[in-house]
Amino acid sequence: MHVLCCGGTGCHASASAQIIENFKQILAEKGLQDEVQVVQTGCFGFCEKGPIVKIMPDNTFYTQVKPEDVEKIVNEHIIKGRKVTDLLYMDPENQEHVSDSKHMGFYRKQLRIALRNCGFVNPENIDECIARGGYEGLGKCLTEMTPQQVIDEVTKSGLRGRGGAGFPTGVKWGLCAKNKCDEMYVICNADEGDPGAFMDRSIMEGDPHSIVEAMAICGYAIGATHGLVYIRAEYPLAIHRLQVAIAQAREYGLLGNDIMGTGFNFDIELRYGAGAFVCGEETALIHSMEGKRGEPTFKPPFPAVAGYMMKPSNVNNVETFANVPIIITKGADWFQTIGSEKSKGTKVFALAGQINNVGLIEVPMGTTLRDIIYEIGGGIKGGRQFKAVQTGGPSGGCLTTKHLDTQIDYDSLVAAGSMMGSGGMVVMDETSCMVAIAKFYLEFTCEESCGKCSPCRIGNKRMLEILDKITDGRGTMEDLQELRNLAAVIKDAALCGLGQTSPNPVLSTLDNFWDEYVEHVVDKKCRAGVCKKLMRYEIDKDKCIGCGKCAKNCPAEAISKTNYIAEGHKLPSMEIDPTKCIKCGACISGCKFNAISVK
Amino acid sequence: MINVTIDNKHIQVEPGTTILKAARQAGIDIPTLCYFELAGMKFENKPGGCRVCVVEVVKDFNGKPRRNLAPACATDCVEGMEVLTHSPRVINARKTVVELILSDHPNDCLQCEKSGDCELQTLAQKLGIREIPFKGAQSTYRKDQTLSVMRDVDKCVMCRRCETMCNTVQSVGALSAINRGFNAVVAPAFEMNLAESSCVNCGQCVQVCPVGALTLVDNISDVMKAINDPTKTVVVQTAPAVRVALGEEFGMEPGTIVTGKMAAALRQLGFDYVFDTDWSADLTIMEEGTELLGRVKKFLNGEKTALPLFTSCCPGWVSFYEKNFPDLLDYPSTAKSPQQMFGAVAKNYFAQKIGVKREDMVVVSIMPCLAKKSECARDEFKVNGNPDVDFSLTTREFAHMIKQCNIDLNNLPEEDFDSPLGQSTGAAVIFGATGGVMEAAVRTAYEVYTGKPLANIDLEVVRGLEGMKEATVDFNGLPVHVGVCYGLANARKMMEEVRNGNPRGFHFIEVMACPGGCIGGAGQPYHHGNSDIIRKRMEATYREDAGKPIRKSHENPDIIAIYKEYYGEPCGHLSHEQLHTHYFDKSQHVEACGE
Amino acid sequence: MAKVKSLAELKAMREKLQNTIDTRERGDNPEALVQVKVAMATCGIAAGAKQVMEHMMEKADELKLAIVFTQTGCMGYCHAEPTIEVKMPGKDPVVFGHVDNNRADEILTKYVMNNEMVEGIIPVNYETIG
Amino acid sequence: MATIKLSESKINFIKDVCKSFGNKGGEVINVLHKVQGEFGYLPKEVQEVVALELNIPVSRVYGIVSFYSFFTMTPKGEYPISVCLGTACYVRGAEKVLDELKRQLGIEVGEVTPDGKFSLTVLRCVGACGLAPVIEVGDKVYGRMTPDRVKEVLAEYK
Repeated sequence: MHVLCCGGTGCHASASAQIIENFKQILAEKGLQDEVQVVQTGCFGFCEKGPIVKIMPDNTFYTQVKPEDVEKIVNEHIIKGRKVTDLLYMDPENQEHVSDSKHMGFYRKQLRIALRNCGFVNPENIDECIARGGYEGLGKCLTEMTPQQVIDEVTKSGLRGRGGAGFPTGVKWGLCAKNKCDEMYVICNADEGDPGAFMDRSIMEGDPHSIVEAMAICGYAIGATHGLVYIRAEYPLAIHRLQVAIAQAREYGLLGNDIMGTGFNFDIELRYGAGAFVCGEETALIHSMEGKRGEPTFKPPFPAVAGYMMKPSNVNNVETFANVPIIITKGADWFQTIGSEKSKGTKVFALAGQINNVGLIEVPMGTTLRDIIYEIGGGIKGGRQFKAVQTGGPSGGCLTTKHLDTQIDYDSLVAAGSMMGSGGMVVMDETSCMVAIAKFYLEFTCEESCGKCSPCRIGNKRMLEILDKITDGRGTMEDLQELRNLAAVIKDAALCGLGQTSPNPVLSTLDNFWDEYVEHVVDKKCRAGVCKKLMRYEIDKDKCIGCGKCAKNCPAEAISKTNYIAEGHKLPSMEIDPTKCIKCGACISGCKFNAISVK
Repeated sequence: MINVTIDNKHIQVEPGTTILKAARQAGIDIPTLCYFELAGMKFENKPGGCRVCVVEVVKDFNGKPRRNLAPACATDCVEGMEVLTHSPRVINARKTVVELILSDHPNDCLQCEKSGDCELQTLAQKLGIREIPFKGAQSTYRKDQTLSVMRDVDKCVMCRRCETMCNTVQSVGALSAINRGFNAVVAPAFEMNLAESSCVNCGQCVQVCPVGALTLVDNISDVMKAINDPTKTVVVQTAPAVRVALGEEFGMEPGTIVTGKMAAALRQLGFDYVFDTDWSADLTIMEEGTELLGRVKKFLNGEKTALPLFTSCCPGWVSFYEKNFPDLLDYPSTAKSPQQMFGAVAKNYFAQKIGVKREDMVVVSIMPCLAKKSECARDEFKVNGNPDVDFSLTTREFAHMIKQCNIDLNNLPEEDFDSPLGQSTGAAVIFGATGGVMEAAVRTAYEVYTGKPLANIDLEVVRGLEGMKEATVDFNGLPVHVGVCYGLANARKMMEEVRNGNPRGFHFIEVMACPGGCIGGAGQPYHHGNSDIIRKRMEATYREDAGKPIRKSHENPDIIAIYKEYYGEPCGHLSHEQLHTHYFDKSQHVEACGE
Repeated sequence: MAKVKSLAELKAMREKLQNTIDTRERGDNPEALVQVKVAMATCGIAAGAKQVMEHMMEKADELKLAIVFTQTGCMGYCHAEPTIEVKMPGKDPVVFGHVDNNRADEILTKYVMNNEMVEGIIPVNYETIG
Repeated sequence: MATIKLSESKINFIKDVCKSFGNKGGEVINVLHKVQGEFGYLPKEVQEVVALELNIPVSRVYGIVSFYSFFTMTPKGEYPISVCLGTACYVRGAEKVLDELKRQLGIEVGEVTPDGKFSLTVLRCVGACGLAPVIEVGDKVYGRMTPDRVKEVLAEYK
């Protein structure tokens, strides 16, 4: 028998160490130390109800366990085999205690559909993929469904594009299929460029066959025989695994001519991106594949009419494709049961930033931010205060505590001033300055703007300059006004999706963290201590013992001795010359006496 | 037809009409900046990049308002669409966009060559911009110039018109957008000097640039200095296309013919001899026509010869084939262009005749062209370093000179050109329009070859603004197959065809680099994309031709006289020496070197 | 490899493959065959998953343990890379995080050989559509 | 237009690559990937030969090279160092790591150390956000970087 005790940060803070200690002690007292092993585990992600204790092999899940409960668990559960009911997890819906953790709602917070094979199969072995039902969706399409039925099924499933704006996938396929001609293309957008998002990479690395299969399904549905994957050159492993998958599929006759004896031909080629975020926009992506600068063009014409080589083309992103085979095999009706009213299925998020369980998660649409951050993500690192969560990368916005109970789907995120984007989710705590975060994203957009349209090329640069002024302590209230006007115009008048969404990080922080902007402008203060020009390093004369380590660490020779010797100290204390200080923080990290602080 | 409502005006438009064009139909002028069209010449630049023409679509195809503002130039009308072109939201966006563009612009309007002709300036004025609320970094690039084109890309607004011209229309490929974001700009590869690139100095980038980023190299002061130098005899020649466009600079209707006023103005400016390039155009026909007949006869005799013969009057075109078709250098006519023939005649025959030393004569040309500035500087057109043509001015520079010298062109009495290099025929006049050289050559070649008068001298099939034309002319039983094109991309297609064995069997092909021929030249008054202006200049050209008493080059009495007196016969020994040239391989080569 | 000729053939193949994989998992000697999956996506490899896998294979040989090692994609626990999943015959798989060579040895000697739990288990907290 | 001078082996390599892509202008990005993969960077002469072989203007090749951040015209150091400045890395202090690298190497972003050993670039997200902040030295990824670890990482290559 095993006792698993959560050692995650949250539980650790609430005495899990003491609980383990108690278990060990009491089990030893009862002479059970050889039969029952106590282990500390990683975070269960259920910190809200921590500390957690799980008894194996019967999967009993105790929540909010206190050190003094240990004796009862040992006596009742371990010795007598009776579960301690009042410590069991209580289902909030029916107010019943759940004893087997497999039946807990908590475990259904995450549902892996797009990631269904990631971490299960060997991505370089097509047999394992077939053993898990790979290519059965394609087989079903080719033998039991007409192309129109495939389009209808995908449309009915309610699947929407996972790359950003959430256009209904089936409708997109249908639009392309209408322009039937000899040469059509299925394009997989694998140019995952959102900083902080890596789900597409993970899918390609973990389950490349699902992409190959889905592209062939799409080809069958719209009448295309050519598939192209536009993939970032920065993803060598994903490229390798896709190449292996394509070669294996060809060998098995699942790509190439006369697939599964049905007369359907389809093959896939890879095209490499070259480091331009804007190429995630489909028209820019197509231009890049054609060997041009990746500049977007105005839509219409849509790629469905005039895409790659001016031929009808259908562009979907990796995660969208990953959902397709399972929709075919399990049916649109099944898929529809998952998710929220207007957004069906699940979404993969790359959970990153100041959160304990950084990782790749997949949740049904409609899951709240709170569930993701506190139940799956294990809460904020170091027990600090949650401040904001950024979704949608440079096109998205920063949401705050008041949005924690928002059910995430395409529409609710847009309503909250952010967007789904490709699924980056970066959690921030009080050490992040929201003005600096807005600036960070704008720097990104400025660097990645293609330069074609004036609002994005010049407008974003001007916004960045205003933000520079503000973080340097030179901002005025008029600047904030100008920032809002510029943001509105860029949103309204820019050419492509990148430009139109680029002001979102600024607008959302202006909306949700107005006070912080005003503090920077009026009080010349950065509460997070991030904006260097607004900071002042000071040495507490009475704490300083005059060891001089800070002066040694200081690269700017800004620290010198004073004449003041504090009571009980032998050496004179140090002081910082604010005119020389470059605010690098080297002095603080070296001070063992907590004598230096940032004001 | 589909129904749309723009600013509450209901109109019906053809499917595929953009909001911009529909609005213009309804009498609503939506401002544009990057958008540029030469209707009828298949040139359209609509990157949808400047965002000046944005409008609010309050009702889209789905009955709902469109989320973002739509670029009028690139958005097609759909049934039932409702559009506002001046709602507060539109005006604010449009003004902000122009303010943003101005915030990255030097704003040195008073000194800018483009002042008064600048589309950005006009726009700022129209929108009533009084201050630029954004202060920030401005892009700076080094200035660069060829002998014809000046680049000051600090002023570039990234409309991409020049890039489209240089690549799509001319297939020269000297210019491309480079870098990205705020640093994006149009430039030659590696930001090298334009002069070292594949640029052929056609200058069409200058003709379409909405601002002062691309301008011409101004030679006015050089010419003024020569005029005011008492030791110099200054001879001027004016190209055929100048007389049908110059008037525009003085408020006259496009297509007004100002030949007589132009001659008078030149005299007032102080030129010692006012001659006409039309005269040397007649001479060109004599040389080129003879060369053509020579090659055709050789061909008919089964001898090896280079057919088709390409015209070589257009220096942009000459530069283009030297850089791109080094294997076909035998095909173009060796006859010099009219400008250079004039220069050669002036500094040899005429200088001798009036007893002026070559070094003391300055030949100035007034041209519709920027490439002529580079042509006259070519080494092979110099004798001991002294060029046959010293300075080439454009129509625009000429207009500036007239204004500078307080000459009232509108009220100037008409005067004639001087003799002996002043008299010309209708065949020379039409050199200015696409197909003109061909028509003029046919008028002469036909009669010389057949010995019979040409029944109908108006060769209508090669006239008009079509980019590529072909026709067969019956030379008394010999079908002569001719082709005419303008725009170097069209010329490239023709050259590639010839390289592939000339399957259409052309004997003679006329090539002009600029849209519509010289009348659409880069040195002409800015047409701002109004191809009607070019059409009117063309009509004026043919009007002038029709009104001439003599319309065939070989009937020009001064031409007949000079052969009798000086050159002997076309393509004779002396004319080969003075009136013909040769071409050089100027293509790029790879050379292997050590590691 | 002969090409798959029909959907029926694909389905037959799936069954056959499932059986072989199952047998591989159960083995002839269910007490002895263990399956170890190593998460080898970019994150995992960057955190050292490859070396850990190589080390574990050597160690397993040394200990004469019959273990099937396979690489797999991202399990999602980026915070705990490198991660491996150990599936003992007849038991639910267990995921271990932050596996370095020492912990790999510990997992083999304690969990695999003696069914003793090792610190640092990552609780699996998702459902997967199979 | 000037004559392009390049070593014969390089010319032949470029010609072979272009040929393998059918000398098609539309393949220029693929060609540039291969060529940069071989030479480490794309100097002017190389772009000129690519343009000639693919029969496209060199201005277009340069327009592409200067557009995409993956392409570079400056040679890299023996050990090119890239610091990820993606969001996840940024909020976990990547800038401090970058500052420390700059300080220890004595170069700015985009530069190469005088001995040609290291070059420093920044990039946006290598997709290893779980290990943030991340740096790459050559192909090797170093996760969970701190300014303190910079010295130790650099020492591996000295």
